[in-house]
Amino acid sequence: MTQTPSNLATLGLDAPDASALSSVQLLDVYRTMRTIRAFEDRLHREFATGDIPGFVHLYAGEEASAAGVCAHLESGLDTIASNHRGHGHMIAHGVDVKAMMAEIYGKSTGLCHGKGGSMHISDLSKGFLGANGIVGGGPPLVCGTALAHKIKGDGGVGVAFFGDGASNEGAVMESLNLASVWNLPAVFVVENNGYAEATAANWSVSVDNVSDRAAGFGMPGVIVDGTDFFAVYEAAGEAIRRAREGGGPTLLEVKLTRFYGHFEGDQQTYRTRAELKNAKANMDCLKHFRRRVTESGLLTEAQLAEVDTQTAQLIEEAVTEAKAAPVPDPAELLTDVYVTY
Amino acid sequence: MTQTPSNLATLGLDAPDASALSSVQLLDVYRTMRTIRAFEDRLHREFATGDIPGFVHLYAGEEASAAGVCAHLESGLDTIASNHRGHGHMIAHGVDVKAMMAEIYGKSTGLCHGKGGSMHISDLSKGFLGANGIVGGGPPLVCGTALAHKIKGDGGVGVAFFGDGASNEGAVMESLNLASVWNLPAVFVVENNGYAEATAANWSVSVDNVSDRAAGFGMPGVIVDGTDFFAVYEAAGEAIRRAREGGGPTLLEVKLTRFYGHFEGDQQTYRTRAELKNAKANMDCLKHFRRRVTESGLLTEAQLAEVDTQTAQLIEEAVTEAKAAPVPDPAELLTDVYVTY
Amino acid sequence: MATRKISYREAINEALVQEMERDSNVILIGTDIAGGAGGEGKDDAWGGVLGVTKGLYGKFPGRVLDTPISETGYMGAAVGAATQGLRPVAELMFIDFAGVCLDSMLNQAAKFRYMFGGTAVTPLTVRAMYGAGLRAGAQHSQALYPMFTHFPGLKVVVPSSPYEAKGLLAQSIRDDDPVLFFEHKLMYEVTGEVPEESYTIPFGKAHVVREGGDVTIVAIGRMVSLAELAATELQASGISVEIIDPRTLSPLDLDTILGSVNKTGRLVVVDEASPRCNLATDISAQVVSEAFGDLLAPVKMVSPPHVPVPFAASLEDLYMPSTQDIVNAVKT
Amino acid sequence: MATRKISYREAINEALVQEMERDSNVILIGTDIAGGAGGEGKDDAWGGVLGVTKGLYGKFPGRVLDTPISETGYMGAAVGAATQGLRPVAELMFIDFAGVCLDSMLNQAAKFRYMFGGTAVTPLTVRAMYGAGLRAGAQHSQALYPMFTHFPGLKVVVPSSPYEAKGLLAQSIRDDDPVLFFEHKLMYEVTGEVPEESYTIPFGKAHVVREGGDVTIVAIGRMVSLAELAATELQASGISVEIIDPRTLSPLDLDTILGSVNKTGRLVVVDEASPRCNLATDISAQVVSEAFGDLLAPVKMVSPPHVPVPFAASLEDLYMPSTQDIVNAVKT
Ligand SMILES: Cc1ncc(C[n+]2csc(CCOP(=O)(O)OP(=O)(O)O)c2C)c(N)n1
Ligand SMILES: Cc1ncc(C[n+]2csc(CCOP(=O)(O)OP(=O)(O)O)c2C)c(N)n1
Ligand SMILES: [Mg+2]
Ligand SMILES: [Mg+2]
Repeated sequence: MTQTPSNLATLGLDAPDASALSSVQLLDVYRTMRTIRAFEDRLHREFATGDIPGFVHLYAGEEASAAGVCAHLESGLDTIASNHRGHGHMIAHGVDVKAMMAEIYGKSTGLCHGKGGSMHISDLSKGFLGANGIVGGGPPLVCGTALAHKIKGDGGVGVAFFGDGASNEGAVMESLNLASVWNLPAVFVVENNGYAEATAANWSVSVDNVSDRAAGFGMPGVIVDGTDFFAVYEAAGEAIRRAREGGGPTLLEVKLTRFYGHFEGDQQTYRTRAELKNAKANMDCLKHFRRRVTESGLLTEAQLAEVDTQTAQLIEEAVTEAKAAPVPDPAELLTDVYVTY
Repeated sequence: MTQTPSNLATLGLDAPDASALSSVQLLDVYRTMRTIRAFEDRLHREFATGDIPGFVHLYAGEEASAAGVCAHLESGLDTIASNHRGHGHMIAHGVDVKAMMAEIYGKSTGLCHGKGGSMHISDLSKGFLGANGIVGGGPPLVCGTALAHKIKGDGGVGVAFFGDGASNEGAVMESLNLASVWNLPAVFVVENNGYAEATAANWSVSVDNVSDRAAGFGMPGVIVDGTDFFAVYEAAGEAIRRAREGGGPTLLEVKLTRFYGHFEGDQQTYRTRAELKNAKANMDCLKHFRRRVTESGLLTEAQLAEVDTQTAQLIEEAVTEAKAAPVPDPAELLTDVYVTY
Repeated sequence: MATRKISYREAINEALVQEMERDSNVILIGTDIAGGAGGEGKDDAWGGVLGVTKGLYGKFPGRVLDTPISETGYMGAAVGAATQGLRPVAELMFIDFAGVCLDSMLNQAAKFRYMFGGTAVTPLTVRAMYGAGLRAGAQHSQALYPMFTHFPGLKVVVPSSPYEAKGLLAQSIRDDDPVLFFEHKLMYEVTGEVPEESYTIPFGKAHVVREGGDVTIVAIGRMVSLAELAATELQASGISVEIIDPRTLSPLDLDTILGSVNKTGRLVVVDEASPRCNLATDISAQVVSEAFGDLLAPVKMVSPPHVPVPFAASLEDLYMPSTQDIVNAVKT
Repeated sequence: MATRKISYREAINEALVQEMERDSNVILIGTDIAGGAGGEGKDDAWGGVLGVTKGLYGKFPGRVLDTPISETGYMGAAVGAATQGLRPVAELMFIDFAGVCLDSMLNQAAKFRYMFGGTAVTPLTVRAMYGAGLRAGAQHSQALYPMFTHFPGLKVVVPSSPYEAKGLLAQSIRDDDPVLFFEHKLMYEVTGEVPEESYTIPFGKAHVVREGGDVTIVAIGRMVSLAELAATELQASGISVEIIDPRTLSPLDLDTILGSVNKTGRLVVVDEASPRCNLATDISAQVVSEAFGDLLAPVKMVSPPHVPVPFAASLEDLYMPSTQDIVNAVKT
């Protein structure tokens, strides 16, 4: 899986100062974001062919959030709970892209042997607790993984990714209070893409910013521009360092936009064409990153283009192999319900 | 039931200016608070004899909150959802004291025919949705009654009473957001008596005041001294008027103390003797009220003493009648599960 | 004269329209049952995640309420509103989400009338999608109606066709008790004859879908259509099947089932819910304790295995009870 | 040689102590399981609402965690911690409160292993009080274990004595799957012989409490003691009763029950849970479909009526299954 983006933390990215990132590191960041984009763009096309079963929620447009946060996490030590829109979080955390694709196709070679699907992809070996089909399901789980980090004293941090809509779930708000009361090494990343299904955050969230609620739970609330990898990288680095050092939880609000519908099939009539057009034209974190690193001369167009090619090839292989892979053995219907029964 | 405190709103108390209260009105306020105190003190003694079944949570010490809030509510129009510590809310809202006592004894003459008990006393004819054995159960219900007031345009307001401990339930926090998003005529009264069972609010609530959370839900958060009826009366009056006029919900935090244990039988070892002694000596809303109205010459000791006598007699009758009342007919076991089945 | 054919989805939408026209106290509450709140684009952009409530937002201004994603809050609100004379129809998008808001049904709506000594009336209808087959995975494919049937104070309705859906939903809304109304997510496209005028189907009255003399098959919701296919197949091999659709699980029309078993002497119960403590066991046990003497053979239960619902289509198809499973249960 | 007698409460407390001493990964989470957090008075002021966890806070610093009243948060946290190698024992004070935190059990803990293709291990134990008789009213007196038995992925344990409580709790904590452990609130004062040393009782192995030849009584939890009284009474009138305590409802030891019915030909199931879709119907139906030929008489089910639990002592006593109800079920 050499072309799979390696988990960025293994590159030792724990300095919140983005300007300290080397070109090697930046190239890896780019590979991560590009891989997510290519993965999602391809799924969008494949879903239209009817080959992909179930509900699929794409992360395209939100890449800088996953990349900027996961850059500070160590695979196998830190823990992550994701939501229904989890492909990007997994890829940024170094989960096997081909095994993810196979899972989405419901094949035996998938990370969950095809028994989970897009909404339940997980890789516990890497501390990735899985996508979650229950909105607000992740934050309570992260209170538990963070508690485990604290009790074991392993220096790990628990990170929960959830959306603006999820921020109105009692599960999320109870978790913020609990994490604060227990002073847990946790970071709550609310990816505010402006919508929960067809409902706008400016209607469903009774305050200007989700992060404005942090004060009510005795923790810092931070807002960051999710179209700017570097901004996310620094803000997340700071929150994660605080958590690691015993400083307690942070509510980090990443403002971003999603390029595709809530799930595949959504016509997005609740958004205007202009809004969508503007999002893709002016809120594309990949474009922003590309411009920044080339203009500053840190990376060349040629280097980036090579990554584009490699990434495209990886996704092509992932889809081809997923389609060719066998479906789960019928016996799998009855296995792995219990450890013993 | 002439001696039962009439619902104060019938006296036309809607001006938040407490100085406008006539002596007749003040005497009725006193009767309300005294009735609650006498009711709870007597239950404390009766429980010790073993005559009273189940869990009983006493409101003694918190009277000014119920009296100050309910003074602005109209029986049969406005709606109230209470919690497990609900006796005071009921009495202040004009619920029949003798029928309450009978219910607590599990008798057929009780408000719920003995099928509810202390934790489930209700009087829907008066808009009182009942005590609730589920912490945080009330606020969502009040979002519904307030929604009904709004849709019917009847000018009614929904009031939820809950505690500091309940404020950490997702049900309560979701309700605050929902009430704000729907702009409901609702008032959320959090009675912060410093403890949830044996756990101190300064530990379980991750911020200085529960009302500090109001900002995160786009509503005013107000703190008031629950040992001062007049302060509660004015603050509640303001919040209820705002709600009535379509101004939306308020989170009103009433700081007070409870004189007895969490429930009868609780030894309160989590509190120091000094703390309890101080509470009864210096945080008694009845003493404060009595001093204020006599010193200001609004009421005489004689008038108050007469109410004390009448109240004592009412409670004496209530207990005597409750003890003498018949238990529910065995047939009641199977009735009133459904309207039709 | 044949009545017109419409889909299960349209039948439910029509029942909502007619009840809202009939009674201004009927309101709808749910996440994105309209859609578009706060957005710059269209209002009523969704009409529900699968379009069941499409168009109602415009038809009934102020009576179709979208919500934040706060099931505990809005389901509780629906209960509270119901105690005040409104007749809320709350949508719980997937019944699986009962996990985040069960209290409103379990400890509030279901118990008010009894706890309050008969003084409460809570005319609440909860609509929810249930069932496997949409490749939606373990958290979006459960049946869960056995759990609600277990709770005293609730009524449980599972329509098996567009006709049943319209009439039973109208009755659910007019009913004065809290009702859980289960819609199978695979049936929205199923069409059938449905009268245009408003009508109700009473609770507690089973429907004899097909008469027969050799064996009684009790089937629930979507399983009724599978039982009909099985019956046709069995007819070919000379086995005459009687099919009973209970329509409502609570109350349950045991008499009709007992009457049929008295005639056939054989019982097969087909239930899509997980096998432990489900309706197959509930109905089988009640029949055995009431009519042991009528039974000529062991009661058979056709249910999925005791496992979560798998995602992969190949496994999910194996998971769901099939026509063949029913045929086998009857034959063996 | 007789072992010492201790109470059901002490047996549970002892199992917790011994498991926490044995394995440092065992932690306790619950509301006021210690008590006194933040207060000026004593720590460990409560040790649980009924004193079951008394003393553990002092014995195991940092491993007994009180919580805000946030069941969704802390039950979910217990699930998350379990996936990371800890063995949390979470207390849900009353099982009725599952209404506010069911998702953690229904959609998370129960499904991880299957959804994640066998890669997850979630050794969680949830302790909860269940049952009627304490005059606690409709929201604090339910059984609800049928609902958890219905969910694939969970194990359900209901101890019927101090001995069973200690051994089954130890096994629950050592078990690698999520377990719901039900403690009957009327039994905490019940005493019985309990070995001092640590021991476990395996899941899925029923206990034949009493041997007999005429009728098989399967009883659950507190109902076992009532069945024993009934058996003694029936013995007097010459009826020999075999009593089986399943101990665990999921997994269920059906073989032992079938073996007994094969011998007696008669089955009575006594279940304190509400009657629809409960264990009485579940066990009865399974026996009938597996051993119809062995039955000489209709299966009898002894359960409360389909109503919420009433508050008044007089009504609650009528509500609960009684020894007399069991005797009558056997005799008629
Ligand atoms: C408890 C629960 N309620 C509702 C849903 C249906 N649902 C799935 S995703 C979603 C919107 C989530 O919005 P947000 O949290 O903003 O995340 P986004 O989809 O925007 O990334 C909803 C309502 C669910 N899966 N679980
Ligand atoms: C959902 C739920 N969790 C826990 C309990 C147990 N319980 C009953 S009262 C109580 C404390 C409530 O504290 P607070 O809200 O401050 O009210 P107070 O008793 O102080 O008036 C608890 C934990 C419950 N009844 N319901
Ligand atoms: Mg969103
Ligand atoms: Mg309190």
